[in-house]
Amino acid sequence: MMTGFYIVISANNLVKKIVGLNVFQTSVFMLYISMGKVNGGTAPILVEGVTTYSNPLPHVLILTAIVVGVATTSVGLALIIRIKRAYGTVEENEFENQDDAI
Amino acid sequence: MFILDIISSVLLIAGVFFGFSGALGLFKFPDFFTRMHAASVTDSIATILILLGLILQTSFDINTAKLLFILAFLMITSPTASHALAKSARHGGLLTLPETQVKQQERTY
Amino acid sequence: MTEVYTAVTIAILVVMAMALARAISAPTVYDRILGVNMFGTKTVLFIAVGGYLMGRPDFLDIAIVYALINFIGMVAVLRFFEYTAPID
Amino acid sequence: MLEQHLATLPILLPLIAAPITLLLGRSLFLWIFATAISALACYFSWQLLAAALTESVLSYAVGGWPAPWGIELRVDAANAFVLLAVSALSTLVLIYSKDSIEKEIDSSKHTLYYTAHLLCLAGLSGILLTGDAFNLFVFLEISSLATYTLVSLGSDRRCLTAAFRYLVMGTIGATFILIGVGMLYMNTGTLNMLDLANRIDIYESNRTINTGLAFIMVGVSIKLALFPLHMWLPAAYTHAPSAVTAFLASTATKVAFYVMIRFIFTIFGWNYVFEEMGMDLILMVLAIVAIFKCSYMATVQSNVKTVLAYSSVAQIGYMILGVSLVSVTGLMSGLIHIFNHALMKGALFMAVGAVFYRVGSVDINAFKGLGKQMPLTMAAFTIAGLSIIGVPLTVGFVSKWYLVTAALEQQHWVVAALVLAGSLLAVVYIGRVIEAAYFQKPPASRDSNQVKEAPWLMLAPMWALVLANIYFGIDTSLTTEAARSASEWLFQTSAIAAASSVEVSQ
Amino acid sequence: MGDLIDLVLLAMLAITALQMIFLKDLFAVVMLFGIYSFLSALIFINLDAVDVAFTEASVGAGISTVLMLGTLALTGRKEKKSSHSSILPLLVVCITGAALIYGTLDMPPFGHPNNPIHEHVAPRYIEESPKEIGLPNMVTSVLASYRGFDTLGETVVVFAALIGVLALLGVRRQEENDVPESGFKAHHVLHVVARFFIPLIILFALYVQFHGDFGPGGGFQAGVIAAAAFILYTLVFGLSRAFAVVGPKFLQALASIGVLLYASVGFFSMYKGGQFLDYSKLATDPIVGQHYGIIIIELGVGITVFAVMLSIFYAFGSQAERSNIQ
Repeated sequence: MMTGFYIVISANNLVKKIVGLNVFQTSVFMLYISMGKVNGGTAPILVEGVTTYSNPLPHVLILTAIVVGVATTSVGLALIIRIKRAYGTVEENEFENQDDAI
Repeated sequence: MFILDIISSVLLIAGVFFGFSGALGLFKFPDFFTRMHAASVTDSIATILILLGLILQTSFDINTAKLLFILAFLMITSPTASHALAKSARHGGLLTLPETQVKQQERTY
Repeated sequence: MTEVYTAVTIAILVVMAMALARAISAPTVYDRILGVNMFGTKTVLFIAVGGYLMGRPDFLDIAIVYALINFIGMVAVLRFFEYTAPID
Repeated sequence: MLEQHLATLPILLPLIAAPITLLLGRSLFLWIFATAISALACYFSWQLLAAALTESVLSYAVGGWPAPWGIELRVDAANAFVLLAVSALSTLVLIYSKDSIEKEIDSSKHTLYYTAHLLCLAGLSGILLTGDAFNLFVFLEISSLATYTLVSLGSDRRCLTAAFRYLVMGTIGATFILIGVGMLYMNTGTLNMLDLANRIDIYESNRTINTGLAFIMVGVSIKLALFPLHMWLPAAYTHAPSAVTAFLASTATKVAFYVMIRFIFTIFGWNYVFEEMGMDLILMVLAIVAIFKCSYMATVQSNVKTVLAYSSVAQIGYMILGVSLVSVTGLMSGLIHIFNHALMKGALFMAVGAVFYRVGSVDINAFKGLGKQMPLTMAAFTIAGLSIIGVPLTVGFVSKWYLVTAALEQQHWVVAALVLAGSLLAVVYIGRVIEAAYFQKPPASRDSNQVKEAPWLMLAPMWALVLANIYFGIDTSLTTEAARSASEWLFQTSAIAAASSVEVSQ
Repeated sequence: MGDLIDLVLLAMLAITALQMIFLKDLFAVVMLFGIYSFLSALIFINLDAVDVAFTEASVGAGISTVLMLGTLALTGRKEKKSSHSSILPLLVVCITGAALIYGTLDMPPFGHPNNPIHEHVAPRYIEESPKEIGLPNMVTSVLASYRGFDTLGETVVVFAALIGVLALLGVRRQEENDVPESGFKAHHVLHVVARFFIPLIILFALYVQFHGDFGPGGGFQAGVIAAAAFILYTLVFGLSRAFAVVGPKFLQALASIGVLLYASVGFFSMYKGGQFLDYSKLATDPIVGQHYGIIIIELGVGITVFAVMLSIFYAFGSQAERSNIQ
């Protein structure tokens, strides 16, 4: 999980930042899913003869969160394309040199 | 049922063997095209064997259909992908080992 | 039968690990793609066998999705090379 | 029938209107439609506030499922009060934006502007009203995505990098909130806020819950632009289109502030957060540093929008300071300041937008001599500026008054003195602009015929806000009453939750 | 056994993620991200979250990777050497990591059936939802009915993403289409295969859409898979031919309609005297009503997700083609 976070903060390249953001989020999803697991349980789809199911609620939450994540990713990538066209670079320190007024 | 079990076990294990040898080939072969050959051929055979082995375990319901669908899908897409990849690699200027050697010899002359 | 499934699952896992290793440390870009592709197909098989191992074979849908996504990813990668020079 | 569903309407109206605006596509009609929807939402939130003040709590179970299983909307005095401010500001900004975006946004993107604005409004209302911790995350993301879009619509290319930075920071913040909520959920098994509050108290000093609290606090602080995490805000506010800045500055951070209050008071309980975790001290120090550092930053900027953006960060410091005093008066001053700051910052940014509309620049040099050329706009700017400083008879004075009173109640003499000192810095940065506008000659290069008063559609909402500034500065009964009942209610529920948990644990 | 597989997968995951930090070739990073996504989906399956795995595989590994590749095609593949120091980020990460580890100290034991999470709210979903809603897939029941408001919000998030991408990139106008550009012209094999498979994929998407009540799947997954079919078409045959099949304006309308369809179910139940999104009021028998409601809102979700994903891809694709022409 921390790897993704590290990539987000430290990466100079914007695309890599977005990748890192995704990695970070995916690991949070894993945190959620792991707490929904019940030992000896099975996927929460009703089958005859099975009484122990894993908790469906985290699954629902993460389903939502994944879709939210991809929405953010697509907007971020679209921003990167525009930045590339406006500045000619996607390296963070390069465009800071161009516009020091930020 | 017992015989079916044995047959499918044999198929599964054979499939895994091929898959493993393919992965080994990925490391051992000298140039890209031979590596690719190793990977794609064994990939196909491993897929066929393993999925057949699983099909034998089903009781011919929707799962059989799904497995068959996966089989058909992989059988067609995997070689297609390999073909396209090889073509692209060729266009990209990658050479086979003999060709590379020839080129090196030319350069040394 | 469970033992066979277990053995096969583990073996596929090993193959996956090898493909992953290839994808991580590849000599050329194409090798990397090859590794990724192989990883994808092996994952499909892994899910199929794993579904039987866990006794819930009705999850083959996911395997289909994997196969599909793998193929589309492959085509997208190749299409990508039309825009950028693939050789380092 | 409408009364029954009152709680959903402020969220649902803009939510439904957004796709419809995308389908419509004609600009003038769109503007009327979007404004009407926003005005309706404002009307309903007024009704909600009235209902909340009489009945204290309204609960609405979405989908007909009772609370811990389904999602619940909870309306109380506090969130209805903030909601009213948000939707009123949104309406005024929409009226204002007709002319403003004409100048600053490419005409092919007007539809998208209105859609994104409505989505943002829907998201903010959702954050305010929801009673479910995860639902809050979803609405947070709706409003954030719409905000990134709005910021990136600016005409300067720097708006892109600003939006990108905002996106990265915002997503990290949201993910932190997600981690925190996950940790709470893990230990309690519920996501409903009230239910969470009841069940958290059972575990007195659980390390996972403490960490969850920390993650949520950091995440919210990013969204809130609390001092060390404010870096995205000045850039985003400076380069966004003026109408967008006016809307965001007066609503987005306020809503984040409300979220923080909600987590502190409703979920964790103030005695837990402040007494056991010592959060009040951290917040107080950060708030004071924020006030001084950012007020100072504001005095050295040359871009007036940046000046106001830094001033916003400083004002957030005042709000946090109010909360960190841990008293009804302190919390009340924070809540009043949400409302008041929305009024004054909205007016200020609108005035700056009007200047941009006529002059084409918001550099401080461009303001020279505008006192004569755009008298109404600059008068509005001046009054709102005085309000920021905290001159009596304006709303700024009211919130500062309560803040100082709260500080004195707690014997925090130093804090009270620092608040007053912070106001002096505000005098400097607002004074610079006013001085340029009234006491300096316009630059010779500017064609004085072109620069005339802003169009009335821009002036009207601006002056509405300015008059509200004065009105609520003189007649403080409405705001103080709402804020007082809201803050008393928040303290009470905290106490009730604590008491009920004692019963449960026995 | 399950734990062993989990551990191996987790180890592979960690290696992949670590490798991503050090690689400078962004193309490789994106490829590894695809693998990372696949691996995490595998872990999700192992933890019984089949629906989540479904979504992660199609969204994370599919759509995200394709979009990232599209971005890379425009921005270049190499990451330059960074000049600023990496000590501060490392410090922040260490603090956060330490906080997380500290937080895990009091975490309830993994997989224990008596954890609070399994005792408070969830049992009702597991025990009652088959009776109250009548669907075997509890995830779908919870998603669509108990927490239907979340799902509405999520659909709107997707819609907001569309607004964002359109505002940033726009879609190329039709009249610029004069430059002939049609994907892999030379790849006949790909053409044939794609033509053969695309109908099958759409069929599969429909199956996922309507089978989501009983097995893994539902509106999101179906929407993404259908979008994937068209993305494949676009990749193989080129953008202009794809525009002829499904135009971008039509897609935008479709995205709006999906959201409206979802919301209209909610309003209809209000009209029938229930709360917002109370499907029980849709028919005389509450269970039948729930069923109707879930089918319709899943359809709305599917339509929106399909339209948005494809529109976003179009927007990226037309950018790529424009830069290619120049």
